[in-house]
Amino acid sequence: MNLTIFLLALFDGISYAALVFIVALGLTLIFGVMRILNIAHGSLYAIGAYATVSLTGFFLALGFSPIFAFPLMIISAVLVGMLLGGPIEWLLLRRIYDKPEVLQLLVTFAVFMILEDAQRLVWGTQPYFQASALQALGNITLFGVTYTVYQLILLPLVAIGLLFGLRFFLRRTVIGKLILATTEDREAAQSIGIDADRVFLFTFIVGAVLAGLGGALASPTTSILPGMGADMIVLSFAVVATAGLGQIEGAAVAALLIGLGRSFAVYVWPEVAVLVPYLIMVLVLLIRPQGLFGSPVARKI
Amino acid sequence: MMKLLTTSALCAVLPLAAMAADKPETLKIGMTTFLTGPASVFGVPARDAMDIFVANLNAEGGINGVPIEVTYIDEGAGAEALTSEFRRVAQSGGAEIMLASISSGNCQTIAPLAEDLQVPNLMWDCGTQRIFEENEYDYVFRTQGNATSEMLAAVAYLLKTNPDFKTIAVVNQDYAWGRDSWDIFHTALEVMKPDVEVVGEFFPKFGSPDFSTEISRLQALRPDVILSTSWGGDLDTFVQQSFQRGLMNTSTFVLPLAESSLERLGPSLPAGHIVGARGDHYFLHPERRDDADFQSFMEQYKEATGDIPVYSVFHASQAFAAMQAAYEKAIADNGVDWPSEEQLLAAFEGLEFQGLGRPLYLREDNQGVESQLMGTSAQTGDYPFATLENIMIFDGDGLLPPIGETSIEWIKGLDASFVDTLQVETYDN
Amino acid sequence: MTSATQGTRRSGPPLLETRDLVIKFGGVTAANNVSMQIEAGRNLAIIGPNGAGKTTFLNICTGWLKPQQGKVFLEGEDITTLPPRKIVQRGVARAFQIPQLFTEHTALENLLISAAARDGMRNPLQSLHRIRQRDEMMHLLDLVNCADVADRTVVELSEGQRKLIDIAVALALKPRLLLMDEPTSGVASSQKHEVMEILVGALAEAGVTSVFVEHDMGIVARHADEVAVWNAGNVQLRGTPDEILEHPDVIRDVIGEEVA
Amino acid sequence: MLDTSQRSAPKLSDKAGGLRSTRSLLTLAGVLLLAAVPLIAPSMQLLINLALAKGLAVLGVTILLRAGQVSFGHALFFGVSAYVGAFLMASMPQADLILVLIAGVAGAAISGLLVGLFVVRYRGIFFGMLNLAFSMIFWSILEKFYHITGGADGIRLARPTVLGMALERPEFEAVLFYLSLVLMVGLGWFTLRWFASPVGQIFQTIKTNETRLEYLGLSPKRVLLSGYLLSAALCGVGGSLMAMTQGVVTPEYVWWVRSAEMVFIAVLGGAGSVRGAFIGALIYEIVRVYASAFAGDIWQLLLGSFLLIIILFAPGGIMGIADSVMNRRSKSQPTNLGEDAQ
Repeated sequence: MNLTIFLLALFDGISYAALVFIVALGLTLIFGVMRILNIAHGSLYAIGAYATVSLTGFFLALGFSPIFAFPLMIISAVLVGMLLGGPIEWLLLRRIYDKPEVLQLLVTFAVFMILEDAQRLVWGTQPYFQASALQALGNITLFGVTYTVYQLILLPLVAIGLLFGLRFFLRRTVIGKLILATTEDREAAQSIGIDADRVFLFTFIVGAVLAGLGGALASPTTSILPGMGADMIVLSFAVVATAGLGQIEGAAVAALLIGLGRSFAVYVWPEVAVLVPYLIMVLVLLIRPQGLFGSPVARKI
Repeated sequence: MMKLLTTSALCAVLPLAAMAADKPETLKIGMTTFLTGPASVFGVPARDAMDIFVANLNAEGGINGVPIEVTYIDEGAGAEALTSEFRRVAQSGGAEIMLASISSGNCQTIAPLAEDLQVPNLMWDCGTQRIFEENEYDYVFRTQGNATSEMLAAVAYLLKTNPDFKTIAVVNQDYAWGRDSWDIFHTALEVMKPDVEVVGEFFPKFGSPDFSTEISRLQALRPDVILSTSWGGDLDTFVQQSFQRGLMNTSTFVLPLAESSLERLGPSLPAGHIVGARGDHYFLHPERRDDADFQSFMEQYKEATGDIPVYSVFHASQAFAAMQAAYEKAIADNGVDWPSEEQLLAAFEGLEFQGLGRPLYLREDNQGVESQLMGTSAQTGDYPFATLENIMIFDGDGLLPPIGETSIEWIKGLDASFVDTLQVETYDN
Repeated sequence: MTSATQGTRRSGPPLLETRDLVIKFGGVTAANNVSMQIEAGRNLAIIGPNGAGKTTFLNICTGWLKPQQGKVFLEGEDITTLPPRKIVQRGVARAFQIPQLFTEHTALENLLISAAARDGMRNPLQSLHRIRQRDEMMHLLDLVNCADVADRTVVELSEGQRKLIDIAVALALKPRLLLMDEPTSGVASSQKHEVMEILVGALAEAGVTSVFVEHDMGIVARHADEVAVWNAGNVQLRGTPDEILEHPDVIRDVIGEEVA
Repeated sequence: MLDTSQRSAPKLSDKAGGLRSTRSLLTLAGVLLLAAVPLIAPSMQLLINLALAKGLAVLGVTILLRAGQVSFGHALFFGVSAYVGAFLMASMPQADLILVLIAGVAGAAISGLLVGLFVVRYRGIFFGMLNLAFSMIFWSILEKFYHITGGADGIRLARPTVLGMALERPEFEAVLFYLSLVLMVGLGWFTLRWFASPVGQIFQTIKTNETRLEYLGLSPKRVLLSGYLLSAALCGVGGSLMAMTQGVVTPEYVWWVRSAEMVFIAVLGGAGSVRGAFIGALIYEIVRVYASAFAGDIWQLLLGSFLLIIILFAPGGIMGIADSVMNRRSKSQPTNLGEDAQ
C-alpha cells in the first residue's frame, strides 16, 4: 500500500463520497423534518439521471455545446422535484402523517415500485450513456493516473457547496427557521401559526430536487440502467443511519467514511468493496446506537 | 395423491409411443434471451433475428409443413423467474424443444432442469465449458463453441500479434462466464508464456454501471495487456469510460466478445485492440460476405432493426439451423411425418449444420465444434465505428480438449508450440 | 383510621435502606447523602414540595436511575447497580405517577400478563385467558373496584381507573414492597379516601409494605403509619403523621404551600 | 408505532363466537380449495407452492409487526435457510427432504440468534435499517465470494430424497406442495395459539409499554428476542421450501427488495394477521405472474397502486376488509374483535 496507491484510493473515495452524499442529503433532510424515510428517493435519483440524459441528448442533437449539459442537470432536478416530489407529498404523504411508521415506509415503497415501472415504460431497459458534461471538463493527471475533472473536482465542490448552502439556508433564512421549528415540535410550530403542511410540502420538494440532482450529476459517470435506483437507495440508507437520522453534517461525515471505506477496499480486497458500507453502518451503530451525530432519546416515566 | 397414480400409469404406456408422433399443428419452441437489463443490447438482436429465421422458414411451409411458433422467456427477470417460466413453457406450454440460454449461470441452472423435464434443449449462446465436462446430458446440446475454444483462439492471436508483452490484468464480470473464461485464459498463458505477470484481477458485479475505481487502479498498475471477457452493457460502459480516461492509449485491450459492441462503441474503440467474436461471426465475414444467403439476411436484418447483426445473431442462426437440420434428418432417417422425442435426440448425434458462419458439427459429448475469428480494431472511416483488420480464423477442431478430458487439465499439458499447431487462415480485413 | 398493622419488629436489616445517596440531576441536587430505612409492615408516606426529588428517589430505589454516590440495600443486599427487572424479581413493585399500562390490552389482561410474568410462562399454546391465576386476578380487580371494566381496553378507561389498574398490576406481582407515586392523583377528590381505604385494605390483606409519595395531607394523616418530609434533597423530618403534620417547619415549608 | 387493533383476545360475548365460527369455516374452505389445486388447476401448483413458502416467511415478519417492530432485512434468514439446504445437498447428495428442511430452519434460527442479540437493542427505524444492513452484508458475501457461494449465479439445489425414496420431479413437487400446505396450517395454527398465549401476549406488550414490562421483572430485549427467533425460524421454513421448489438458490433470495416485499405482503394481507400473511402472499404472487403475462411488465406498478389504496383506505388490509364485511353482515359491531384463537 504505497503512497500513490493510498492517494489514488483517497481521490476515488472522495469523488464517490461526494455523489453518495448529494443523494443522501435529500433523504436526510426529508427524514429530519418529516420523520419519513423515503424509499422512493431511489427512483427520484434514477429519474433525475434519465431526464438529464434525455434532455442533454435532445439539446446536443440540436447542436448546442456540451456546456449546456450543466444547466440541464439543474432543470431536470427541479422538474423531478416539482413534477414528482410535489404530488407525492401533497396527494399521498399528507394523508398518512398520523399513521404508524411502518405504513408511511410502505407508502414510499409502493411509490418506489410504481416509479420503477413507470421509468421502465418511458425509457425502456437498454442502457443510456451520456458523458458530454464530463468530457467537456477534460481530464487531470495526478501521480500518473488520469482523473476526470468532473469527478475529482466538480462533484466534491458541489457536495461541499450543498452542505454549507443547506446549513446556511436552514439556520439563517426565514423559511429555514420555519422548517427547523416544525422539525423540533410540529404541534408547537402549528400553535404559533406556522402552516406545517406548506413547510412539509416545501421540504419534500427540496428533498426530491436533491435526489434528482444526485441522479443528474451521476449520469455522466455511469451508464443509466433499470435498477440503479435500488442500488443507490440502499446505500443512502447506510449513510443516513450511520450519520444519525436527520443529521445533515453527519451525512457528510458518514458519506465520506463509506466512500473512502469502499474505495480503499477496492484497492486492498476487491471482494469486500460491496460489503464495506453495511459493515461500517453496523459497527458505528454498535458503538453509538443513535448514529454518529444522533442524540439519545431518554425515556421519561 | 391422485397425481402420483396418473404419472406412473403413463410410464407404462411411453415405450409404445416411441415409434412415431403425429404431426403437430405448430412446432412450439421456447427461447430464453435477455429482453431487459444491461444484457438486452445483446439478447434483443438475437430475438429479432430469430423472428426473421422463423418467418423465412414458415414462408416455405415450416418443417415438413409444420409452421414454427417461438415463445421468448426474459433472462433479465432473474434465475428464479427464468426457471419457473422455462418449466411452464416446456410443460404446460407444450414446447417440443427449448433454446436456453445466453448467461452461463442460467445455462448451468437450466441444463439439469431440461434433463429432468426430458425436453431437448440447445445451449445457443452460453460459453462455460464446465457443463459438459462436469456431467453427462442426453437432452442438452450446445450448437456453438465454448469458453475453451474462444479463450485459446484469443491467446493464440495475442501471442501471434504481441509476442513480447510482460504484464496483464483482467476485468471480468463476476459470474460463471467471467470466472471460467479467466481460468482458461490464465492457465493457457501460464503454459504458453510463463514469464507473463498477472498484476491485477478485478471481478465487478454483472451489470455494474461504473468502472471508475477499477480504471484508476489499472492506470496506476500500467499493465501491457488488459483482458476483459465482459459483453453487452457492461463492456460498453467499461470501454467508453476507459477511452474517456485515456487507458486505451497505455494498454492493449483483449476483448474476446467485443464484436457484439463494435457499432455501439463507435469512435470509443480506437485502432490496435484485439477483438473476438466467440466464433467466426462478423458482419464482414471474409469467407461468407459474398454468399447470397448471407447478404440477403444482412438486408432483412438491417431493414428490421436498422443495426448490423452481432454474434448473438450468428449463434441464434446456428441454433435454428441445427434444430431444423435435426428435425429434417430425423424425418428422413426414420421415414416418418414427425419424429418422436427419441428419434429427434438420435438425429442430433454428430449432426452437421450451418448458420451464417462456417459449417459446424456436434461431437459425441454434444459439444459444437466452431471456428474462431479474431481481429484487430481499426478506424478505417468506411463505417462510423471500428472494423477489424489482420483477421485470423482458427479451425475449431484444434481448440477443444479430447472428449472426456477437462479443459484445464488438457491445457496444462500444452506448451508454446501449441499456437503453431493450429490451422488458421489470415485475411487483411 | 390509620391502619396500624404493626409488623412485628424483626431484628434483621430493614426491608429497604439507602445510605448516603447523592443524586445530581442537570444542576439540581435531588438527594444530598440521604440515608433512610423502611421497615416491613409500616406504610411510609413521603411528602415535600414539588421538584424536591421524591420521584427520583423512587427511580433510584427501583434501579431506573443510578445514584452518583451512595448505596441502596434490600434486606441487606446491595441492589444499587441492578436493573429494575432484577429488583422487581426480588419482590419490589412500583406504581407510577403516569400509569404505565399496556394500552392495547384490556384491564384484566394487564393483570393476567403481570401474573404470567411473575409465575413464568411455560405453555406457549395455552391462552392467556385460561391461566390458573385468572380468578385471583378477577378478585384483585374486584378489590380495586374495577371489576366492571375488566374487558375494556386501557385506552377506554378514566384516569382514576388507570391509576388503580396500574397499582393492581404491581400488586399482581405479590411484592413485599410497593412503591407508589401519588396513588390518588387523578381520582375525584370525593372518592380519594374511599380509594385509599381500598388500597390500604388490599395492601394489608396481601401483607405488603408500601411507600407512597403524596401531596394530600388528609390522605397522609389517615392512611400513613409514618411520614418522611423530603425537602431540597434530604429528609428533614420523620415521624408519625400526628407529629409531623403539626410540626411548625412542615407547616411553613410544606403545608403553608398548601394553604397559600 | 402500529395501532392495528389486531389482537387475539377472544371476547367471551356470543356475537364473537358466531363470527369466529364463520371465520374458521372460511379458513377451512380456503385450505381445502388450496389442497385441490394440484388436481383441478395443476398449472397453478408451482405458483401457489411459491406463494405458500413466501407466506410462511411473511408470517415471520407479521410476528414482529405485532410487537410494533418492522424488519427490512428478514430475507436474510430466508436466504440462510435456502443456502444451508443447497450446501447440504452439495456435500450430501443423498440427504432427505426432512433433513434439508430441518438444517435450513436450524441455520435460520442460529443466524436469528446471532443477529437478534444485536438488533433487539434497537427499535423503530433503527431496528428496520439494522436488519437491512445485516441482510445486505450477507447478500454481498453471497454475490462476491464466487468460489464458495457460486456468486451471482447461485447454487443448484438437487432434488433430495423423500423418506428415502428418490422421486421424479412431478411426484416430488406434489410432496413439496402438500408439505407446504401442512406447514402452513400447522405453523399458522401454532402462531395463532402463540399470539394468544402468555408468551405471545407479553411479546406484544413491546409495542405499547416496555417500561411496565421491565417493571414486571422481564427483560424487554429477551422478550423481543424470543419473538425474533420464532420469526427467523418461520422465514427459514419459507426459504427452505422455496429453495427446494425452485431447485436453485441465488443471492436474489436476500436482496433488500425481497425483505421490503415481505413487509408489503404482511400489511397488504392485514398487519398482524396470520391468515393475512398467506392471503397476501397468494394475491401478490398471482398478480405478479399473471399481471406480467397480460399487462406487460408492469406488475410492480399494479401492486404498488394496490398497496397504496389498501394503506390509504383500508389500513386493516384484506383481512380488515373481510372482518368489516363479516361484521356488517352480522349487524352487531364488536369494537375490538381480534383474531380468534380456539
